[in-house]
This record gives sequence, structure tokens and C-alpha cells, in this order.
Amino acid sequence: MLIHEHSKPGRKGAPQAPVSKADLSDIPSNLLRQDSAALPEVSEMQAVRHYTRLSQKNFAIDTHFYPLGSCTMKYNPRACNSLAQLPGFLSQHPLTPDELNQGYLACMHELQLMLCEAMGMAAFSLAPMAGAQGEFAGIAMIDAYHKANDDDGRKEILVPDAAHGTNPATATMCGFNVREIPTLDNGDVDIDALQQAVGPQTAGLMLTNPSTLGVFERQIEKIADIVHAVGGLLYYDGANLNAILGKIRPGDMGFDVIHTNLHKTFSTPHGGGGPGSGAVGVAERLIPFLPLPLVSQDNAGYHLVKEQDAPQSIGRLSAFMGNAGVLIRAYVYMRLLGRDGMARVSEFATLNANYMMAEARRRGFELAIPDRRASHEFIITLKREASELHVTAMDFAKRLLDLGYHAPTTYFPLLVPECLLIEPTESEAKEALDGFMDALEQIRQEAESNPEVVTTAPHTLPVKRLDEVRAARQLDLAWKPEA
Amino acid sequence: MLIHEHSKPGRKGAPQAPVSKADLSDIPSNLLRQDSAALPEVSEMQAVRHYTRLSQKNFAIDTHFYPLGSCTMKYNPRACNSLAQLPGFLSQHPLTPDELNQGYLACMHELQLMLCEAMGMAAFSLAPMAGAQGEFAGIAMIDAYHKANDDDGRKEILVPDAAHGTNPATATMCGFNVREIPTLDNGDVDIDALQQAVGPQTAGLMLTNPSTLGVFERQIEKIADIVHAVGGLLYYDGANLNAILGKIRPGDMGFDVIHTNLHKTFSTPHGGGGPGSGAVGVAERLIPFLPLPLVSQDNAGYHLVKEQDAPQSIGRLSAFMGNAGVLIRAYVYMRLLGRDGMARVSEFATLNANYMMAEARRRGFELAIPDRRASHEFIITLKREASELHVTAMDFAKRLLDLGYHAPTTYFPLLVPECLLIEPTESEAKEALDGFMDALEQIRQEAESNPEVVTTAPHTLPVKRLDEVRAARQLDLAWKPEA
Amino acid sequence: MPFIPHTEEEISQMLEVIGIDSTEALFDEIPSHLRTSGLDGIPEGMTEMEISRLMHKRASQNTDAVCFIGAGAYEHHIPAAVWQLTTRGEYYTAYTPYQAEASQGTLQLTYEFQSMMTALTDMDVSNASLYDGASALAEAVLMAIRGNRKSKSRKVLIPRTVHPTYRKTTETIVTGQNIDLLEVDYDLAAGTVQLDALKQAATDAGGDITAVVIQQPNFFGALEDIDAITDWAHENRILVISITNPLSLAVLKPPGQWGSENTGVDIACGDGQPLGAPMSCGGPYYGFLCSTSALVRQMPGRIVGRTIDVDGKEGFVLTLQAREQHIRRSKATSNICTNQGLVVTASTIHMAILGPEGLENTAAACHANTTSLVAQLTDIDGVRYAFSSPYFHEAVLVLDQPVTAVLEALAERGILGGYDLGAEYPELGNALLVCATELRSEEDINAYQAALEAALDVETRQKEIA
Amino acid sequence: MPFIPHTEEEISQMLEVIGIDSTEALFDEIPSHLRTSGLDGIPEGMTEMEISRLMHKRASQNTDAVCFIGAGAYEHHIPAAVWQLTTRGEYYTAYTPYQAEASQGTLQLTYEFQSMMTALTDMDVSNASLYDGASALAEAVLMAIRGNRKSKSRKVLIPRTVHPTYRKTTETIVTGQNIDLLEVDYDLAAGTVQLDALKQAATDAGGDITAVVIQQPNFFGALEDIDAITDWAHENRILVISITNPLSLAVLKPPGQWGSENTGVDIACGDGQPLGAPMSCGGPYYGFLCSTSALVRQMPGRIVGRTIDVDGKEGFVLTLQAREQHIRRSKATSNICTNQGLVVTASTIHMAILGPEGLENTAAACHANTTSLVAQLTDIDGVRYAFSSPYFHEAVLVLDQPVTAVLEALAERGILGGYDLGAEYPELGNALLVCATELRSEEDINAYQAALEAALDVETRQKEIA
Ligand SMILES: Cc1ncc(COP(=O)(O)O)c(C=O)c1O
Ligand SMILES: Cc1ncc(COP(=O)(O)O)c(C=O)c1O
Repeated sequence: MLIHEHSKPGRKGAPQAPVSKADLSDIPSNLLRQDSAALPEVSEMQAVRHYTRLSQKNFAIDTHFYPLGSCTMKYNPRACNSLAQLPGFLSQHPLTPDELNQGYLACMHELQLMLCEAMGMAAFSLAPMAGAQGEFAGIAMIDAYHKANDDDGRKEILVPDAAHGTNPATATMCGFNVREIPTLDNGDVDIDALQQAVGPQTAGLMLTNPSTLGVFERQIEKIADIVHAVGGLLYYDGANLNAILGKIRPGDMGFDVIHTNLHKTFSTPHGGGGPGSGAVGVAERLIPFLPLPLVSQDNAGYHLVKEQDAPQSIGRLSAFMGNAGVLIRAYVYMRLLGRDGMARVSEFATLNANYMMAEARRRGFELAIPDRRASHEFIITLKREASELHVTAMDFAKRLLDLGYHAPTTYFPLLVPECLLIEPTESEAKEALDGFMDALEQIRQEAESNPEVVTTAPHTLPVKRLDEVRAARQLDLAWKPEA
Repeated sequence: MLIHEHSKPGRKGAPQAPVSKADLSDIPSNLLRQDSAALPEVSEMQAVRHYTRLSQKNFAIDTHFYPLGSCTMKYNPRACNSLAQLPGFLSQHPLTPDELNQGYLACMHELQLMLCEAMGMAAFSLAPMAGAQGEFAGIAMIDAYHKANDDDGRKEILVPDAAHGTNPATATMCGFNVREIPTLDNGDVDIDALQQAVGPQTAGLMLTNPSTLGVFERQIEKIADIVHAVGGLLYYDGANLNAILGKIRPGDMGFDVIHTNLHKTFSTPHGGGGPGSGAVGVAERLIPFLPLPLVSQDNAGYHLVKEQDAPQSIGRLSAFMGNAGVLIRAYVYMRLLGRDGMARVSEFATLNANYMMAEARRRGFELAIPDRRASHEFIITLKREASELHVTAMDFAKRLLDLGYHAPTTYFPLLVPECLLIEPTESEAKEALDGFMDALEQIRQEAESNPEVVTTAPHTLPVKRLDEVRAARQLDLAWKPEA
Repeated sequence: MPFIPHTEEEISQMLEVIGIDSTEALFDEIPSHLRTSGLDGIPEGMTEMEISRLMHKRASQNTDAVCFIGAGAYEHHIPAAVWQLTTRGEYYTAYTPYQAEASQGTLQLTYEFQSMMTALTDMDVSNASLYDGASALAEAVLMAIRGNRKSKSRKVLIPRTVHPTYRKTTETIVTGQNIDLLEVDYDLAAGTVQLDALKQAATDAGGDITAVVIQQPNFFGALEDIDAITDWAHENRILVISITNPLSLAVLKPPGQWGSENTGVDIACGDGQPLGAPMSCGGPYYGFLCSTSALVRQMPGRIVGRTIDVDGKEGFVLTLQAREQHIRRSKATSNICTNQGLVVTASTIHMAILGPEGLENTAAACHANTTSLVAQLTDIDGVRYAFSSPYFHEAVLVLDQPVTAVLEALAERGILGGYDLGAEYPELGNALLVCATELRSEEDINAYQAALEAALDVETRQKEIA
Repeated sequence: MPFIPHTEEEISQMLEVIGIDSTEALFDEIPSHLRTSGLDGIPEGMTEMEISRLMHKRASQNTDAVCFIGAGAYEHHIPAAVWQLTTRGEYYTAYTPYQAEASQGTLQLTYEFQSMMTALTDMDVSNASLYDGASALAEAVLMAIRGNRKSKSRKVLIPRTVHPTYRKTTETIVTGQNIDLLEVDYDLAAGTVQLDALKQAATDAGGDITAVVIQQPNFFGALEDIDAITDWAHENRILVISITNPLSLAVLKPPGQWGSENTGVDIACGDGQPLGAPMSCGGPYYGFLCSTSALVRQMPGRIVGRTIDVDGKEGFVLTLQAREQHIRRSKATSNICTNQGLVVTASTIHMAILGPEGLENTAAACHANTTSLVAQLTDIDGVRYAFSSPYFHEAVLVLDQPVTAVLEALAERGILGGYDLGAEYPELGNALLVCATELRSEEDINAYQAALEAALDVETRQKEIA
């Protein structure tokens, strides 16, 4: 039932607003609204009840194991939330003069420095509001760098075929052509193909390491050399940082630009879609191009860098400070972990993934890349089950929901047929990993003995399998009042 | 699964506590604990997940219509919660000197005054921590009053047979004998019986008006006269105030002492069992006996009344300030409502109850007291269904849970066989009332056509009907580690 | 209309079904001359925005000085998760779990709470909470009276080292039931009650004593000789009621093991506030009450039991209800109905998150901080520790100047310096009860020391001038 | 270990299953010379208690002056229920609802959000959010370029009355795609862009214009002549992109009705912050984006659709995913993936609780308060309203003294006096943009007046002295 269906004309909420409408007669009537917007009219209790019950229809980290590969669904410490919601932060206007905003700016400056240290980069900007915007900023900086060097012909961005969709989409948005580089069966980039692809047209290569295939790119130094040799720059997609935090730093691998997903590695909650933060870090030579705002420090305190002092900056990415509240959460998380805690993150995320992979092998599941160490995630391919039993990866995913587990990422990376990309994260206990593997095994048994129960799953959720084709064909994107 | 079953030896929570144990060597070892307490060892995420999921197994006002008679389960405005949790209140030590605690004391003083006005009493103490403790305070004051008048022989408290169990239990706790007064079929107190019962032994009469039968005691003035004539005092059980708030005041009906359930009428949340608050109000002559603490005001500000200034007080009921946080919530609620809002409460609570009662009649349910106005609640008796169909009030109650409604109060008041005491409160919309009546009707149909589905209900909840007899016989009151 | 969902149209429909013209008619059974004309003394309603502004102002009028007061309410770190979970609507807005199948959340949590409290106290059983520590003591006394069939005297020994308002509350509550609460004095040098004093009091009272109450750590923070007292009491068929700070039980001997043979007390009570309840101007906290199995049917209040459903699945219900007022009415073990369920919810989550090690570390840190505080303050001329006994996380200091003025001077420097014992314990002189929990940093303690030095100095000088 | 549940025993068991000796071996594919030795620049971890203390201190270092700044971020009353519900774990810790059946909460809520935004804007469709208002404008421009098949020029007119950082952000984001953003000046007397100026700009640009952007109320708070501009644009096959404050749409003409015949704009965007997001140092807010049905396949970002399950039961899914990066990759409508879902959650609940009347009353109160503020401040000698146009809830004042010093003086008196327009609009002189939302009481406004009088006086005197 939609909130609109709880609505009755004339029903009023709690005493949330001024009690009567003030005079608007000084505004010309042709600029005023004539009708009332068709918003729901419900009591405060109806709203509270509706949204409480609605929330219970979600799986979430706080309710379920959520091994969604590439998404790093780890525990979001509750302290990060409550401390970010202190009135001193929450009620601060973004245009408050710096002198009156020192507490916030201090946190942001330290966050910049901690990210530099953790990533091995020379400087960081906290401006981007998600990973994809971080990518945008990174590629725009690569573009700006080449242009600043009067190196105008670089029109191509290289992207491995295993890359996340945001990588090619970003390159296009920045005005580049995208060239895909194939991946070998062992998960490494095809170096020969890369060698052939690079040239004076190469602006840069976007790479995530470990890759979306869940393995560490061992040839990373060679790749960096190849790209740098032709004058290209190396972009690091930081979505998989949880695998290497404190173990190896992108800067030390030779990357020139990097975005981090603070909502992954640094545990800000994903909020059912966002907000995130895609802070970008750069090597020395790219510092002048960083997006604004940036926080600097001098004897008088902390300041936002002024536009006139950053003439080569690619500019702004938002009206104000990016996703400030998310940045505060990440700051608190990093301070809670500290340097040792950071290395522990990757250690246990990797331990969990490799343990699950070993268990998957033991239980007879086919691994996409069987002979490598898993990073913080690994891939099972269900192509045998799909072809022999006609039970697909999607069916497995839906049936997992019945058994109390959020499904792993399905059908990504696109290279691997019928795949499940499984990322347990460090915050899950062994019991959860074992329970998940038991569930997978149970589903395979069902697929053999009673495939119907799998192919028509889920059975125990608020709705059964939904008709996506109908959704796209008979578009119903908003409730409208009856005419 | 118990939290204890998520425990593993050596598993540690978040960084919530000092990191290592400080030196205790100055405490003699025979005063120290030798073993470690068998508390669960879980990660913070495991705890969060466990208690999030557990919460989802509750019905609550925020999730369901909850027409639990006598309990006044109305909407608990969320603002009351957040404002009571402001750091200035939350982090205040109860022994903070008055001068440094003026904000809190100001709220309490105003709350005392507002309660006096709403109830028609001369003074209020906020000390009691629930209705039953308010009753205790009230009866103790009656006792103290008589004793102060050297009127020592009054050993009896009169209680109507329809009264809530706390009434007789309280009288006993205060050292009185309890004498029950019968109720007439029309819900009124049997005046003749009362007349015969009173005498020089009568300390007082405890009454709630409207009574637990959901009707207003029309003879209240006469009752007051009878009790007062023999020198007894009149105690008002305020659990049913939601029915009359702003319409008629206990003080004006002739009551000498009253407790209010702030967690009912004034909407502080019931919290799955409490905390509540049972503020007590008195007529002029009982003021000296009020329990402490009390807040007074003079030119210098607000103060707690000192013990030496209240020599006749019955004394303290708690170590500090009663349920202070509950009192703040009640204060906020009362300020939100204001004087008009208060009268609206009873108006709409009564409208809802009478509407449901009319609907029940229309749908052929038997009413316990058919010829009276309902107050804020009313009673259906299912004795026909029980005897003819062998489907009891308890079966109806359990089946209602399946249909998404919390059950009304069952088998109370004890006078009415197979009863449901239904209290919708003012905050429920007509749709909810209609939905509930539809459900009742459906269950009656099921009771006729398919009684099994009713008598074995519930079917859709986390557990089916629980074995209460076994619980009481094979006591299992705490998890213990395996020996 | 605030919190009322009715539209005009619905109101008419409903009135029509009822068969009346206006809502006024709903009240036609109320004698009209008794009707209220309007609650003029109550202000008009406010919007949430307005009340929010007012309450922020009120909250800011309270002090934000650094707190060194204990005396029964303690400022501890509470993990952010605790109240974020506790105030979820499903816990916050449920009633007492009468309908078990629709209340498994609250019921299971309460069972877990009972399990944690029995673990902490090492007692057999626990109830689901009473109002607070003081009223829990009163109930414990009543329970002992009912439970000690061997004693007829209805006499209970209570040392003066028991929290003063606990004693007063108990007095208020048991007074109607012909019970003698006999106060026993403490040793001025030790700050604890001596076994001899208890013996003497028993003899003076004629020998038959029903119960003895012992608070550990006692109100002064000092540690009582619990084993000897327990042994003596049990030898004399006296039930032992302990009052303990539950946090201290992470490191101190649990009541279930008191006595030289670890035989344990009969009833263990106390206030749960240190386990997850903010100080909150004095409440809501909760009283806990544990006992031996032998006494379970004398327990007041709710108790949750584990059982099974018709399919044999584990589930939880309120049990032993025959003890309670709604069944047993005037013969109930207590009149309690509503308890402190929500605070118990917070406390259970708090204990689960801290775990045994977290609680141990916290308790030990409180001890260490108070030890530092006492050391630093008694370094000042004119300040000394009052007693010879070891203490847990509170201690009595004696000043060479009147406490009231010193506390005022400290408050001006942003320090709530402790609880003035003058009114309750005049025999101690200028005595001040101080406490430093795990939250009090070195910086805080240094600030206290500096402020006290300055305050005493000023006082000294003013005295000299006068 | 913070946030890691592994016990030593489990670690060994797991390593054994993997077949290695230590966790170190897990990283043996990483070239050892590249391994990090330790993150020395990062401090050691803190306990929650310690970080809590630090953050309270940091938060208290921010000002708590009364805010009269608007300029794109507004302080409004947010009902307490909004964020208490939004931060429920089920919303707060879910991912993007890829598994529809396990995400009906987020999906239905998002559908309701889309319904509310189309209602407020009176547009056909809405997406599920973009990052913020400024980046939403950039996406709107890109969408218009893709959507206006009749125009080849890739030229977009943007008046200088559009928020400066919106223009800058758009510049940053569209710059790689060969798009010309043509700034159009405003009328200094009116404080709005004149139709003639737009016409002239179009002519100067060669006639073929792809889109025109109009902000209503504009950055100065003034009201643009939206009908005439919309009519002209549509006559010239120019798509119209509106930027609106969604709260203002409770009382102002919605974009879907702009034009003398209410034909409406093509794309409506803006920042959702005024609907339930606290100012929070600048974010997270969210960008909303609505359009006509004709343009739906050009939309960037997530869109939720209503559909049915195999039993015919209503349910919700992400739809039209073929537009998005994870399917269409380099040909997607945008690279956006993560959006601002949680803020949208808050905003949806906020709108549901306020309802149409609540939003209307709030919007009208903002207007009334700003009107009072302007009246009271312009009563002061040397302060005047800059323009002739009506305004909504912000207005430009011109002072007879430099703004910077005045703002500093106001801040000392606890007033954040507004946004200094000097850097962006030097042609306006000593211009200050002020705003008074429904939260600014009469008392606040009087305090501002008094503070400004005092500040100007001091300034005047200082000038006289100098
Ligand atoms: C590998 C990879 N790159 C980039 C992104 C994009 O990040 P965001 O969703 O924050 O825009 C993601 C997240 O989904 C990802 O998994
Ligand atoms: C009629 C009546 N009286 C007294 C009480 C006791 O109030 P409390 O539960 O707050 O102790 C109740 C509540 O259950 C009640 O309904």
C-alpha cells in the first residue's frame, strides 16, 4: 500500500509547520501555484507506521549477511552516525566563514592527510560525491594535465573488459573514446594487447587492482611502465581497496590518480543507494588540477582554498562541500581503526574470501579463476548448473534470499558466464560464511532434486519474483491522482 | 537464536571500552571476582544485527494498530524522544545542584502545574515511577492523612470488583485490608452495597472513572458523598483519563487523590514494559503528605523541596528523581497539545470507541454493556462463540495477530466472561478501525466454517501458540553456560 | 489536528453510525454541572518547531561541567548503537508482552537480560526489572520477609553504609507492613560496617532477625567484609540481601559467591543504571532483582521463561504470573505492573556489545581513575582520604574547609566536584564523596586538582581576611 | 579487534581450510618490494569513547550563531520522526536495491519519492536522485543535448541569475563534451533576466539554441518571468530546463505549468535539501530531476517502476536500466551509479509528514519572515533592497559600507548575516544576500536588526575616525 493510499483530503500531519498560511499577495498571481500538489495527506503516526513497516521489507547489513561483490557491505559503526549528527555539524551552513567552522575543517584536513598516507598519494580532494564522480574528476584531471602540457591529441582512455560500467561511462562523459583491453583467463590484463593498444592517442588507463575478477594484477608495474612510456597516466578505481588497505598502496604501484569509495572501504553506510563519497587522490604532478573545495592549513587555522589560488583546478563538482556528512562518518571510522586497524581490514577481508573460496572448491562449485589467491572477493560460475539443470545464477540468487542471505553480485563481471561475485568483508564471522556456503550447497541439491523450488524463488519474501520486462514496457513511474 | 549462541570465547566487541584492564591489586583478592561472568562475546555487528532482527518480531504502535484496552496505546510523537535526549538533559547528574539544573527543573515545575490544571487538583508530585507506584503513594497518603488526624482505626480500602489488579495489590502493600464492592450490570457501582460497606473502618475508596468496563460512573457525586460522609477519602486511578481529558476533572468529581499514567494519557512510550510515570495529585488537605522530590519556585528560581521542609511527606519512592526522562517526554507532549489539544484527545478517543462499538453491534457482536455510551473503550463478550463454537476470546485474540492487528485486552475486567476490552485511542484513523472490525467479522466466520484455523492461530508469526503451562512447570528463566 | 487523523467527512460518517449529531453527545452521561469549561491554566499548543526551540534553550540552561559526582548514578560511555537500537519503534512503542507470539522480540531480549543478570550476579534467577535500585531494595526486603519462613520477627538490619535514599525509599515502601528496619552504624575509621556491630544489633533486637542488607561497594565506595557477614547471617538463619553496582561485578566477587564457602546471598538487587542508562537527571534507570531458585515464587515483577510452541519451536512467554497483581490481586507478591522494560532493552544491548572483557576493562578503568583522582587530590594540603578501607570507584575525602563553598567554587571552574556528605553524615566533618569513571581523562583529573587547589586557596584566604 | 569477529581458533581453522600458515600468505601474489611497511602517518586507533570526546569538541568549535544565510542551503525545521526513521538500519545499511524482492522497502519508498516529486513539479517522470542540485543541472544540460534532436548547436543559455556554483559545476562536468554554456546577463534594476537579453544572446549565438536554463526563484531570491521565457523558448524549439527550490513549489507555479498556456518545461531540476536534509556543512543533499515522458529514456540515474510479481501482486523494481552504465557502459546516459538514496528516504518521509498543507504553510512562512526581515533591515539608514522584483524567501540588500566587515561584526553578535555577493557580482556594490526561513522568529529578526544597526554604526564611526 502506497503512502498515497493512506491519504484522505483534509487529513493533517502533526504540528510540524506554521499553523496557517502567511500572506503571499505581494507575489503576482501568475507566478503562484493554483492547485495544491497531489502529495499524501496522512497523520504523523500513519507516516511513521508506514515507513517503519516498509523498512522491514529490506535486507540490510544490520539484518542480513550481504556478500554483494564489489560493494563492500561491511558493518557501519553506529558511532559514525551519531557523531556526524552532532548539532555542531548538522546545523552548520556550508557558507559559514572558515573562522567559524574550524571544527569541521580540521576533520576534513586530517581526512585528506590520512587518505594520502593510506593510498600513497601526494594530495587528496574530498569533493566527489561518489565513486563515479571520483572517476570523473580523475579522468578530467588526466585530460587537464595533458592539455596543460599542450598535449592535445590524447583522445583515448583504455579500460579492461572486466571493468565496472562506470569506467567506460566516465571516459565518455569526459569526452574520450574508450578502448577495451582483454583479460586473460587467469584474471590478469592481457599485456600484449595492452602493448598494442597504447600510443600517442592514449590519455590513460583505468584499472582496479585487485580487479573485479577478485585477483591481484601481478603485472602492475609492467602495466604502469607501458602506459607511462607512451605518456599516458594511470587511473586507479578504488572500489576494491578493502582488499589491500595497509598492505600495498596505489601510489606505490605507480598510479597517478585514484578515487576511493569511502562508502565501501571506509564504511560509510550505503543508505539504500547512497550517498557515498569518491574522494580523489593524485600524484605530485596532478595536484594543481584537483577539484575544489580543498582544505588547507596555515598558522591561522584551516581554510578552504580559494578559486583564484587554484587556477588550474578542474573546478567544482557540487554546489558546496560534496557529501560532508559522509566525510565525517569516514573520518570517525578511520580514527576508530587507526593504522593497525586499517591493515587488519584487508587481512580479514581477504581471509574471509579465501576461506569461502576454499570451501566452495571443497563443496564442488566451479571457481572462475581457480588457481589464484582470492582478493577480498571471488567468483563462482554456475554455467554447469545453468546448462545441465537449467537453474541460473539468478535463480541461485533469488533462492538465497529465501534462505536468509542477500545474494552476491550476479552477472558481473560480464566476462564470466552465470557468475556470483562473492565479497564477505572482514566484519562477518565464520558462522555466517559457513551458513552461506551451506545454503549454496542446499540450493544446488534442490536444483538437482526439485529445480522448481529454485527457479520460482523467492517464496518467503514480501513479493515473489517481479516482472521486470513489464516494468520497462508498461512504464509506471509515479502515482498520479485519479483525474 | 539467543545472543549467547552467537558468542565465541575471545570474540570482542567494538572499541567500546578501555583497551586493557587496569591494575586492581590494591583490592584484597577475596573481594575480587575469580571467574569471568558468562556474558556473550560477540562483535558489535553481531549485536546490532541480532537486536535489529529481534525487534522485528514485535508488534508495536509504530507497526500495528494496538487496541489494548486500559493501556492507551496511542501515537508516541517522535519529538518527545529526541528532545528528551538532548545532551543537556541526558548527561545531567541527578545530584547536580539546583542552580545548575534550572532548565530541567523549570520543565518539571510547569509539568506539575499543568497536571494540576488538567486534573483539578491542588498539587502534584512527579515522584512515582508507574501507575502502581502512584497508587502506592496515593494510598500511603490516605493512610498518613488519617494517622495525622489521629484517626488510626481505618484499616479498610474499598475497591470495585471491576478494578485493575494493582488497586487491591496496592492496598495490601500499604497494610490495608481490601473489601470488594460489586458492580451492577449497567457498569455502575452498586451504591447500596457501597453504602453498606462504608463505615469508620473505611480509609478510602479506589475508583477509576470511566471504569475498566468502559463506562462513565454517573453516580460519582453520590459515591463521593457516601465515602466522605464516613470520613473516607476518594482515590482516582488515572489509567482511564484519556476518556475525559479536558471534559471533566477528577478533582471536580470529588476525588482527593489521583495518579495519572503519563505513559498512557500523556503518550510517553510504553517501551515494551515501561518505564512509565505515575505522577500523583492531591486536594489541598493532602498536600503535606506528597512524596518527594517536589519542585518549587521562588524569586531565585526553581528548587527541589528539602526534606526538612516537608516533614509530613510520605517520603521518597526512588533514589533520585523518579523517571525523569519520561517526565520530559510528557512535558513535551503536553506543550505540543496545549489546552485545546487535550480536549481533542478525549473527544476523538471517545468517538473512535463509540464508532467501533456501534460497528460491533451492527455486525452482530454481543456487547458487555450494550445500553451505555462507551468511554474511550468498550467490551465485546464472546461467550456465545465460546460456548457454541468452542472458539474463545483467546482464540480470537491470537487469530487477530495473524490478520495484522494486535489483540485487545482479553479476560479483563474479570467480571465479563470471554471478553475483549477494545481501546482504539484518538490517533487511529477510521480505516484502521474498519479494518479491525472486518478482521473480527472474518474470524467469526472462520469460527463457524473452519474453527481449527482460529483455535490453532497464530500461523504467520515467528512462533505458533506457546506452551505457557510448560513454561511455568519446567522453569527455564536464564541461559546458563554448559557445565 | 495534531496527532488526530480524522477528516471532517469521516467525523460525520462516524457520528452517523453512532447515531448522534456531534461529539458533544458522546459525553452526555457526564453530569453537565461537572463539565470542565476549559483548561485555562494550560498554555496553547505549540508546533514541534517551537517546542524544539524551547527545549534546546532549557537543555542549555543545565550545566555542562565535568562530573565527578557518583553516589548512585554514574556517567559511563554508552556505545552509540545502544540507544539507536533501543529507540527503534518496535521496542520503544510496544506494550508489556502480554501477547507472547506478537512480542517475541521483547520477550527473548528480556530472557537474555535475565541470563546476563544471573551471570553477573551468579544467582539462579532474575526478574525482568523493577523501578530503580532503591525501590528494588524495598521489594527485596518484602521478598525476604515472605521468604524467610524461619524468622518471625520482621526485623531487617540495614547498615548506614547503605545509600541514604535507598534506606529512605525502603522505609516509605515497607512502612505499612509492620517491618522494622534497624539501622546499624559503621566504623568511622574503616568506613564499613563491622560484623560486631551487626551482631550487637541482632542481640539488641532480640536475636531473631529476618534479613540483613549489605551494599558492596558501599555508599562511601568502600568495600565491606562480605564473606564474614554472609557467613554469620546464614549461620543465624538470616537472609542476606546484597545491593551491588552491576558494573562492579565485572571485577568484584559476585553476590552469588559471597561467603567464605561461596554459598552466596539469597537476594541480590541494585540499580542497573551503570549498564547503559544515561544519568538523565535521575531516571529512568531500573532496579534489578536476582535470587536463589528457592525464592523464585516470592519474586515481585515480571519474569520471562523459555518454552516451546505447538511445533516444538523455542519461544518465550511471561511466566509465573500467578505471583502477580493481575492474577493474584490483593495477594500478589507486589503491586508492580509497568516496569522499566526499555531501559532493560538498552542495558541488554549494552552488555552484549561490551561483552565480559569490555565490562571488566571499564570497571577496572573506573577504579584506576578514582585511585588517581584520590591520589592527586589528597596531594593537596588540607585534603585527606577519610577511611582505611580499599574502595572501588568512589571515595570519601575530608577537607579542612566547609564543603558547600568549595563545591560552588569548583562549579565556577566547570567541575561538579562530588556529593556533599554533610547533611547525611555530619559525623564525617567536611566530607565529600568523589567518583571518576572511565570517562574522566587525565586532563579532567588534572583540571579538578587545579580547581580544588585554587578553590581551597581562595577559601583559605577569605577565611584569613574575615 | 575492532569490528572483526574472528577468534584465534577460527583463524587457525580458516587458514587450515585454505591450506596456508598465516594471513601473510594471502598476500603472496603482491610483489614484496611494493608492500607497505606501515601507515605511520595515520594515528593509532581510538576507542569510541575517545573519538566521541574529540568529535564533541570539534563540533563545539563550529559556530552556533543564528543563520540568515541561504544561497542554496536552507535551515528548516525537520520533524524528529524523519531521521529517526531514516537511520533505521534497514534503510541506512542497505545497498542499491539490485535484488528487488529483498529491497521492497527502499524501492517502494523511492517510487513514492518519484510520485511526490512529479506532484510538486507537475512533471511526468522523476528519477531516484542525483548527487546535488548543481550536478543535477549538469546532467539536465547533457540530457537536453541528447534530447533536443531538432537542435544541432549544443548551445545552452544560462542567465547569471543562476546560482554561481551551479554554473561552475555544470561547466566542469559538461566541458569535455563540446557544449557551449552561454552566460546571459541580468537586469540590474530588476534582478532578473530579461526576455530581450535571452533573445539577443540567441541571435548572437547564431539562432540555434539547444536549451535555456531558468532558476526560479533565482539566485537573488527574485522571481523570473517564467511564462514569457518558456513560451519564447518553445516557439524556438529550445528546451527549457528549470531549477527550482522544491519547497517553493508548494506555493509557486510548478515547472510543469510554466508558460502562458501551462505547457511546462522539459526538464525540471534542483536541490532537494530544503525538504528534510539538514544543512550539515554542505551535504549530503540530493539533486532531483524530472522531465516530460518524451525524455524519459534520456534520463540519467536510477528509476523505480511499479510492476507485478508472478502472483500478480504489486511490487517495485529498478527499471529502464538499459540507460545505465552497468548495462550500456560507454554509451550510458551518465556514469552515475551510487546516488543519494538515504537523503531521498528522509525527504520522502519529510514530505509525507508535512503533507501539502504543511509544505504550503512553511513556504509561506519563509516568505513572510524574509519580507519582515527585509522591511526591518531596510528601515536602517544605509540599507536598501537592491531590486524592483518580488522575491520568495531571499533578497539582496545593498549596504553603504563594505560587506565583509559588517558580516564580521554581525558574527561577533551571534548573527550569520547572509552571503556576501561581492566576489561573484561586483557590479552590485556592497551587496548581501539574506534569507529568513520559518525557523527565524521575530526575536531573531529583531536581533539581526539591532546587530546590524550597531555594526553599521561602529563601521560608520570607524570610517569617520579614519
Ligand atoms: C569497481 C567499481 N568501480 C566504480 C564503482 C562506482 O562507485 P559509485 O557507485 O560510488 O559511483 C563501483 C561501485 O559500484 C565499483 O564496484
Ligand atoms: C486501570 C489501571 N490501573 C492501574 C494500572 C497500573 O499502571 P502501571 O502499569 O503504570 O503501574 C493500569 C495499567 O496497566 C491500569 O490499566
